[in-house]
Amino acid sequence: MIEYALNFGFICVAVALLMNLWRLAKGPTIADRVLAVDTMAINAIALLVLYGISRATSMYFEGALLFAMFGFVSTVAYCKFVLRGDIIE
Amino acid sequence: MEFLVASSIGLLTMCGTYMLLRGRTFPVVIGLAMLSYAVNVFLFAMGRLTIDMPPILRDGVTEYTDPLPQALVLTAIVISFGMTALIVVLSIRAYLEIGNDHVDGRPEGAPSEAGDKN
Amino acid sequence: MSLTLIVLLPFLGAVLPAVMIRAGRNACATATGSVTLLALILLIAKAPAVIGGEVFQVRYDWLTDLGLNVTFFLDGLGLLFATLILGIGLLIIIYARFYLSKDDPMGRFYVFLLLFQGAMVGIVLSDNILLLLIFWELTSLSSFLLIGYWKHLPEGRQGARMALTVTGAGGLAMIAGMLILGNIVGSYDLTVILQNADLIQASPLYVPALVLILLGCFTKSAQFPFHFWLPHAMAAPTPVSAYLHSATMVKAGIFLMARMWPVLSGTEEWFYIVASAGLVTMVLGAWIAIFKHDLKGLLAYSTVSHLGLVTMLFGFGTPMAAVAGVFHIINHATFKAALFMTAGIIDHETGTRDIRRLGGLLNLMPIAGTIGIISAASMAGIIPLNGFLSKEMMLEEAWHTVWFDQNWLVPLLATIGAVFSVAYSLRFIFHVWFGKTRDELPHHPHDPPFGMWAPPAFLTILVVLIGLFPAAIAGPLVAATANAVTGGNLPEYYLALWHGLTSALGMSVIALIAGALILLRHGGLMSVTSNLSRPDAKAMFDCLIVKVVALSRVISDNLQNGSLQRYLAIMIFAAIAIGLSGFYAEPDHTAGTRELLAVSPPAAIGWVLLVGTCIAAVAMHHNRLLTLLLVGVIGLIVSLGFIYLSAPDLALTQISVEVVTVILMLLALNILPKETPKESQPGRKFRDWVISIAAGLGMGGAVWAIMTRELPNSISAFHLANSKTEGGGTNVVNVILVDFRGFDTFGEIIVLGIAALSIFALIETVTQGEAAKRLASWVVDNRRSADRHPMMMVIATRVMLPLSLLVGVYIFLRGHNEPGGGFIAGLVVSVALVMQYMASGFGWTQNRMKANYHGMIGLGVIAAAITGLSAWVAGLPFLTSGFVHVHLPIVGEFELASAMGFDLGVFLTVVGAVTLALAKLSQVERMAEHVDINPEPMDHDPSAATAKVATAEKEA
Amino acid sequence: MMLKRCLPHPLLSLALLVVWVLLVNEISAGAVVFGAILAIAIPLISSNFWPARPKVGNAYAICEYGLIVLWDILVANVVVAGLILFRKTESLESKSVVVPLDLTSPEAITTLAGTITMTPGTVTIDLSADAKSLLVHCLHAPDPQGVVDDIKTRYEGRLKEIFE
Amino acid sequence: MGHWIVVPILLPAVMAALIVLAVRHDIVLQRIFSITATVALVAVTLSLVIFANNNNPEMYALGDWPAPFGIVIVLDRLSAMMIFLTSILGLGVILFASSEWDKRGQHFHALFQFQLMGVNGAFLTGDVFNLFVFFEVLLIASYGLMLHGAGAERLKAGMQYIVINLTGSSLFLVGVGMIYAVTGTLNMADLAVQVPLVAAGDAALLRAGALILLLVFCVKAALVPVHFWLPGTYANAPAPVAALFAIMTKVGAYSILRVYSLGFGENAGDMAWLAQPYILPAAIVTLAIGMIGVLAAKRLNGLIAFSVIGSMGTLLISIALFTPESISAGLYYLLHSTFAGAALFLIGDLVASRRGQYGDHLNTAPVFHQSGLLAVLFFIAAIAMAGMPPLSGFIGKLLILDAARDSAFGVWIWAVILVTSLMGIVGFGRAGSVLFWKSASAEGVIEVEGANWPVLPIIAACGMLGALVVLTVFAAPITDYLQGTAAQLFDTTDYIRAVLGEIPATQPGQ
Amino acid sequence: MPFIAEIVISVLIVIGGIFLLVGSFGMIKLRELLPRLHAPTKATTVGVGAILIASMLFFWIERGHFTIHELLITLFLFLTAPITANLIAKAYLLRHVDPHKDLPESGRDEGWATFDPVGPDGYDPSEEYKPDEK
Ligand code: NA
Ligand code: NA
Repeated sequence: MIEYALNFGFICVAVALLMNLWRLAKGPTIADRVLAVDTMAINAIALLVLYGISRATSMYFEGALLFAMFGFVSTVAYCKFVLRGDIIE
Repeated sequence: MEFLVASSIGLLTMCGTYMLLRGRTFPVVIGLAMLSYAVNVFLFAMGRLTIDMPPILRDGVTEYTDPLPQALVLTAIVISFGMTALIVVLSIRAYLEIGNDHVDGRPEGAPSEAGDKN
Repeated sequence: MSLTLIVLLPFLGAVLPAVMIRAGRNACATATGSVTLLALILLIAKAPAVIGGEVFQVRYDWLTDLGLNVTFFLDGLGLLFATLILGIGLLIIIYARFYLSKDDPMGRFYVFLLLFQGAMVGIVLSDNILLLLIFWELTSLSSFLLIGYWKHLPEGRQGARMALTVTGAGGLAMIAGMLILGNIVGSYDLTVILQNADLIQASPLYVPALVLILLGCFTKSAQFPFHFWLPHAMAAPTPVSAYLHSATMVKAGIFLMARMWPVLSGTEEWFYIVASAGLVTMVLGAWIAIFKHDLKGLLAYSTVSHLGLVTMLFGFGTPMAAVAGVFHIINHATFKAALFMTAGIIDHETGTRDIRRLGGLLNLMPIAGTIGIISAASMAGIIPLNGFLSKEMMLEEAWHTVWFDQNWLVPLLATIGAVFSVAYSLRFIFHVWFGKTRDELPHHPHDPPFGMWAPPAFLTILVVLIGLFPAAIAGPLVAATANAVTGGNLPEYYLALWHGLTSALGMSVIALIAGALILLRHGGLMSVTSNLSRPDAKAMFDCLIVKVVALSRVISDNLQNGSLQRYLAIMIFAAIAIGLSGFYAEPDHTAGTRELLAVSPPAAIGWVLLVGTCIAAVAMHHNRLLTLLLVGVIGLIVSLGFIYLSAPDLALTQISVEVVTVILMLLALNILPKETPKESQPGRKFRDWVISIAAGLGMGGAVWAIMTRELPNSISAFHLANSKTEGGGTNVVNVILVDFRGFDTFGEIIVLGIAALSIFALIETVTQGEAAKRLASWVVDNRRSADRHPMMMVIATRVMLPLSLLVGVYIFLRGHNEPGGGFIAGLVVSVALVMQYMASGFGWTQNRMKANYHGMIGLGVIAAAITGLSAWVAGLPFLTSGFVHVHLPIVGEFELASAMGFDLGVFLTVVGAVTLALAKLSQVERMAEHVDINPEPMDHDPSAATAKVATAEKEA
Repeated sequence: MMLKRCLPHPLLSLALLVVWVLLVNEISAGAVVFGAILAIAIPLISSNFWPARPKVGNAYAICEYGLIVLWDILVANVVVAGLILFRKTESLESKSVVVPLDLTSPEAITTLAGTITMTPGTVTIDLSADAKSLLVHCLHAPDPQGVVDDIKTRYEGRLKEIFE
Repeated sequence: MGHWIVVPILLPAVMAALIVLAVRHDIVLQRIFSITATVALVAVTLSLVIFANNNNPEMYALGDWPAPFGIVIVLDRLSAMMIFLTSILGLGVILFASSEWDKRGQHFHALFQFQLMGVNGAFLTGDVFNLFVFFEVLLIASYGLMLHGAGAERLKAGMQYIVINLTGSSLFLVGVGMIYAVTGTLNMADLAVQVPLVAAGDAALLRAGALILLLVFCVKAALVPVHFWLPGTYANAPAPVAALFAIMTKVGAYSILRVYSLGFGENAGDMAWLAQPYILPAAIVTLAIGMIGVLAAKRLNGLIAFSVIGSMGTLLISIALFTPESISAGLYYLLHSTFAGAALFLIGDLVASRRGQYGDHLNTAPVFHQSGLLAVLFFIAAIAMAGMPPLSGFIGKLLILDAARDSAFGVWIWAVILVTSLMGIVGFGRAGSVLFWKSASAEGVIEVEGANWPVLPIIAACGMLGALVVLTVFAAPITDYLQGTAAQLFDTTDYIRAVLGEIPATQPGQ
Repeated sequence: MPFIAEIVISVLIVIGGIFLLVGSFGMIKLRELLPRLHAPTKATTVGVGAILIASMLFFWIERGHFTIHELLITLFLFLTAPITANLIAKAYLLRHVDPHKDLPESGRDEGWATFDPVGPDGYDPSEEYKPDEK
């Protein structure tokens, strides 16, 4: 049963990712695009955790953790760029 | 699966090459980045594809994917990161010095300086 | 030994004039003269033995495998030429002391002269044709310096270059010829080659060798059609002309023909090439000489003509003709050197060499006049001077020569040559020394100092003495020389003034009369010939060089047009082409048999995402920020792919690198234009797409072919098997990185370190020049938020710093056994630090940074190196690792591996490099944005305001 | 004094210890000892970046606040999911509201702003320059003042208790 | 030889790190460190050459892992000679730079030492992927050095240089990857064992991979049509760096020689002498293009740069013939052209820096200081580069012509070498005449600040010329060594035995 | 493994999946950035949260070892998501929102931080706002 649930989960995440891509390409504002990428990172984390369950391994946990951390940093960097141009000032 | 990977590598190579052939530094850097994705995955794929056999030794597990290409790709990623950093800074530096970001340091259509250069 | 010394002396002595010039011009000349004199004495000491038939030889091994050795030999031919070179050289040295003016750098002149002399002696004494080639080219080089000695004169420079080009080209052809010759014989030793005439002439390579060697001879000796450079070399100072262009350099070609005569002559090819070239040169040179107004020009073409004469004689291929040739070499050297020196005297005294402006000089300078007239008479072939003797012999030989089945042709042409020769010689005598004295000369001429007229006078005495007593004075030398030239087949002959009424005498008389007639009608002929358009060799040569250079520029500039896009396109095309050519060179293209993996839904979705992102990235690449975002997404998908395909380490590394790259690119993008202009022409786009698609298909095809095949037995089986037991880690990738292939990683961190140092260096210079100006006048190109350090971000990143450090430590420690390691840990920590910079600003963060990034890079490399070197203590190779399992109370058992020390080096280098690069790069931003560094972490700290109020209240 | 020098931020150290245990994913003596070492060392290393020691109130208040927020998140998630899925976008009454603040500590303000964002339906989009009011965007707020009151009573009061 | 084999790599690496760590603010200390280290490097590499001359190849297994599983570095006659050459050249360059150049930017000495490390590593390594790593080390150090001191022209040229080489690095990975994918090994000696055993169905992939790798080496070696990076890079690099780069092209040539004689040489079955049909024609064209460039040059640095291309053409012609004679001839020419190119760049810089605003433009300018001395140096270097006697260039060309005699391309090779020699003579003659003679017809004297007697640079330039003299005078012992080297390259058994122990039987091992 | 646990885990996964989907769907459906900003919070909180709890339960019950590190990801997300949303919103405000017309007054002397720096060089109301499409 978990397997079915996982497949459902995979499909949800996959469709979500495609929707994110759509938003990323469509925009219209740069803020929309950054939001789309940020959400992609969130979805990717979910994907990794789901994959970890399906493979019954915690090997991918660090991946998820780093996705969380670095997804945040790059989103912040993009926003800071839009806001101030200079991201380290 | 193999087809997906092969076509992805091909696509990345194609897009990277196209960007690499543009006339401005920024797309060239982007092109190089895309090319290095392609090449890294290419090198990785030299160990063939496997699913869920990471080369982390576990008791009772005997089948692992080929770890060597992974190690090579890691080295390649780090090196290309260093290279990218340098070329990014160079493109700023050149832009500031020359006043445009054309890869040849002159806007398209401007007369060739090849003669003077040599 | 002394033979070697004869060659070496001029080279070694070449240092002397450069040093002695400080002691004055006389000392300089004396030193130079002594060198030559010493060499001459050494030579003459051997003369009796050589004339007696002895051959001296000396050999030092140099490059035996190639057959290039330092071997010299002295036979009659060598003796004759060496004597001429050193003897006339000595006279020239004396003459030049008085000829050169105070402004001329005399030391340099003598240095060049001695170098040249050494090279010439080297040619004539070499017993190895490769060694001979070396000296041969050295004469080209040193004569280049001598001809261009007066470097302020454009004629001098051009003449020098022309001489170098023509003789250099000939020399190169000769290299080929000599190599062929040496290969036919199996030795490059002349003495060996000279004994293998049959072998050489029977070889199919004889003709190419002959032609190539003759090209060298003809160019050097100014034979038609390479005669044109010689007159232009006359821009050199007269001592140079007298030396190089009468006695020595131009005789080098003649020498070589004489030297090779025993093995190369006697064939049809030799006869038709050499004799014809000589004949044509003789007649043509003499004809042109008649109409030269420049004294040295006249003498130059006369030289061309006489060289043609000798060449023709050697070309006849008969021993008797060879004897005549040898004899004429001696005679020509004496009278022509004397004539050149006389011309120099005239130029020196009158300030002009234009025959039209000269006349009646005999009265003003009787000594020089006597010398000049006698020498010129010898040149004309007038009895009883030495020129007459050898010309008679030449005419005699010509009389017997059948050319293209015509027995009258050569005698006729030889006579015509003699006629012209008489004409210009008489012109030299009558138009210069006799006739009306001119008043409008730049200087008032009188006889020069003794030192200047003595050398030509000495030669003129020889001219007369040889003429009168040929057998006594020149006989032994001629015999010895001719014996060497003919390879011992010396015919019966005797040198004498009178041979009776021979056909040759008749031709001589005709020549004298006709020559005089021509001189009488000179004015008329002059106007006729000046209306004829003669091909101007110099103009043609210059035009050729200009055209060649222009063509080179067209080729070079069109290939090397400065366009990176073209270079890359060519390179990528080449890669595709060479890859495909290799692939299709093999016959077997069977498809692989490896079982393929099934496509899972997440994988398919990932693929769709990747395709979509790639297309979007290219389609929208004009918007740079968007491109960057899209490329970031590609990185994300690739990382996910790595995880899916069993490569967690790769995924972690990829995602960490990704974010640092993004930060870096954003820093860059703030300075760079935000848009890429649409400037590619459709044709260019089409080309690029074709190349790109080919590249994509190639890569995709290759990887498909590989992935569908089985993996061969790989060395990685060893890694899997030994990772835990020998390497002490279960993460095989990490063990490979820090242990099995730690040396790669050592190099890799150095790459990172260098990148950071280079970035630092590159930005350090931004404060100078154009870049600083641009930064100073930078205009912020879009709207800026007022909020420099948003409070929420400051607080959140402050919390994240210790957390990230903890994660960094975690990733570092587990790397040996689980995904992670020093590199990823380093990036995590760097990013945590960079986040502080981003949130709280550069000023605040930098003030709180204790670490020195430069130092960290150095320390990291050294830490890795020391870890590796510690194995030396145990006598093991660099980077040999060790590990122990430690058991501590409470903590339990854990492993300590030396590889961790190495990984620590990696970690330090990464942190140092990343933070150094990013922090330094941000310096450019601050210069551009013109904002001050904000030392506060937040723009406005609400608690600080409250605190202030509270303190104020308390104080109140 | 010694303790203060070695443990400049005890709460942070505790948090780090917990995080370490979470990271190594096992509760063992070894993990705790090593975690404790790091929990002391890291704040010392990074103490430069923690200029002031934020005041943090009692554990009970923190727990209570956490549970309330969690519950709100759960409830609001369902509500907002409903809005997204079943409401026509035109009929959503999106607007920005201003929440004046009594909090003064930056940590407290940040926590409040974060809470507002994490509970679906509201997003903190800006602060006033003097950090005395929050600009909050509501996805669907027929009663803006109700939202402001909710925030002030449910969250701000408790945060004031914790941080000040 | 034990640990000494790895010293040429470690010594500069550690020295560079120390310079960065300890003395980066003190230029004098940096010079002392840097020069001392380079002198020590010369001593070490010299003793390695002596060792290699008397012994079979020796392996050093890093990390004590048996080959082919770990990385090995191998000292044989070729690698010993190349590192010795590098250190001698390095000494000249660092002396030259230590008078003034090293102050024009940051980190010159550290980058320089790293550069030596990279080059030495590339010469010593016996592992294909490790070769990639050292390529990257030497490349990135060269980027830093090339951009040293910045300036618009240099930045433009640097951009092209770096982009092309980054593309090249990508191709390197593709090539190495394909070779690994088919043979399962990265060790060069093991490769030599595995290549003949590759299944017929995999041969096409192996060949394609090996050829792509060849192209990468050709980029480094500046072979037509992938030579375009060189003129701009060399002409615009700081002079001592350009001089140091004389060894960079040789790294490409070395790699071709090493990989395609060991892995794809005589014993490679179907793959034997894989590289030859590609590089021989390319090398001939390269020589022609280089010398056309020499004729076309309007600036001295461009002229020198194109002459370097020409010399690479000559060198690769002889390598591409792949006979023992041609390879020893080529190696002799390699030694020669390295020093000749370096000498020319150093002397060219001394000239240009004294010509003030005229710089290295080949146009008439007034007399400059020390033009007499510089004319002599230039003349000597130019005749060496043009291959005129009596210096090593001539001997090198003779050796190559002699070795090319029996080639199917012999006539072409002879013709092109001889004709291009003439072009070289004309080109250098024109340049020298303009720089040193024509100046006499212009008014005045150029005064440039600080153009006094630069002792170290002159010593360095004379040292490079001195090396040419040594090559000439001691041609016999040197060619003896080189013949031994070529023989070693042809009989690969010693090398393979040194790395793998006993040569494995025909079964694919491990 | 108890059936009930299996059901719980499956339900959690399904819930997580649905909320992830809703989050991204909202981003597609909603018309402007500010409303869109609300959607991903579902993914971050309940979406990822439910899946993480499922993972913890799965490893605990199914594999028998107690894993807690999933909490760390939740912690991280809770810490970072508000910052991200705040910055994205600010970026949007700066480029596309007129602080005078479209935003309520801050009720303080100073305006909103994105537009109004603290101190004397504050925002000049006379300066007309121009939307910037870059
Ligand atoms: Na690494
Ligand atoms: Na919310």
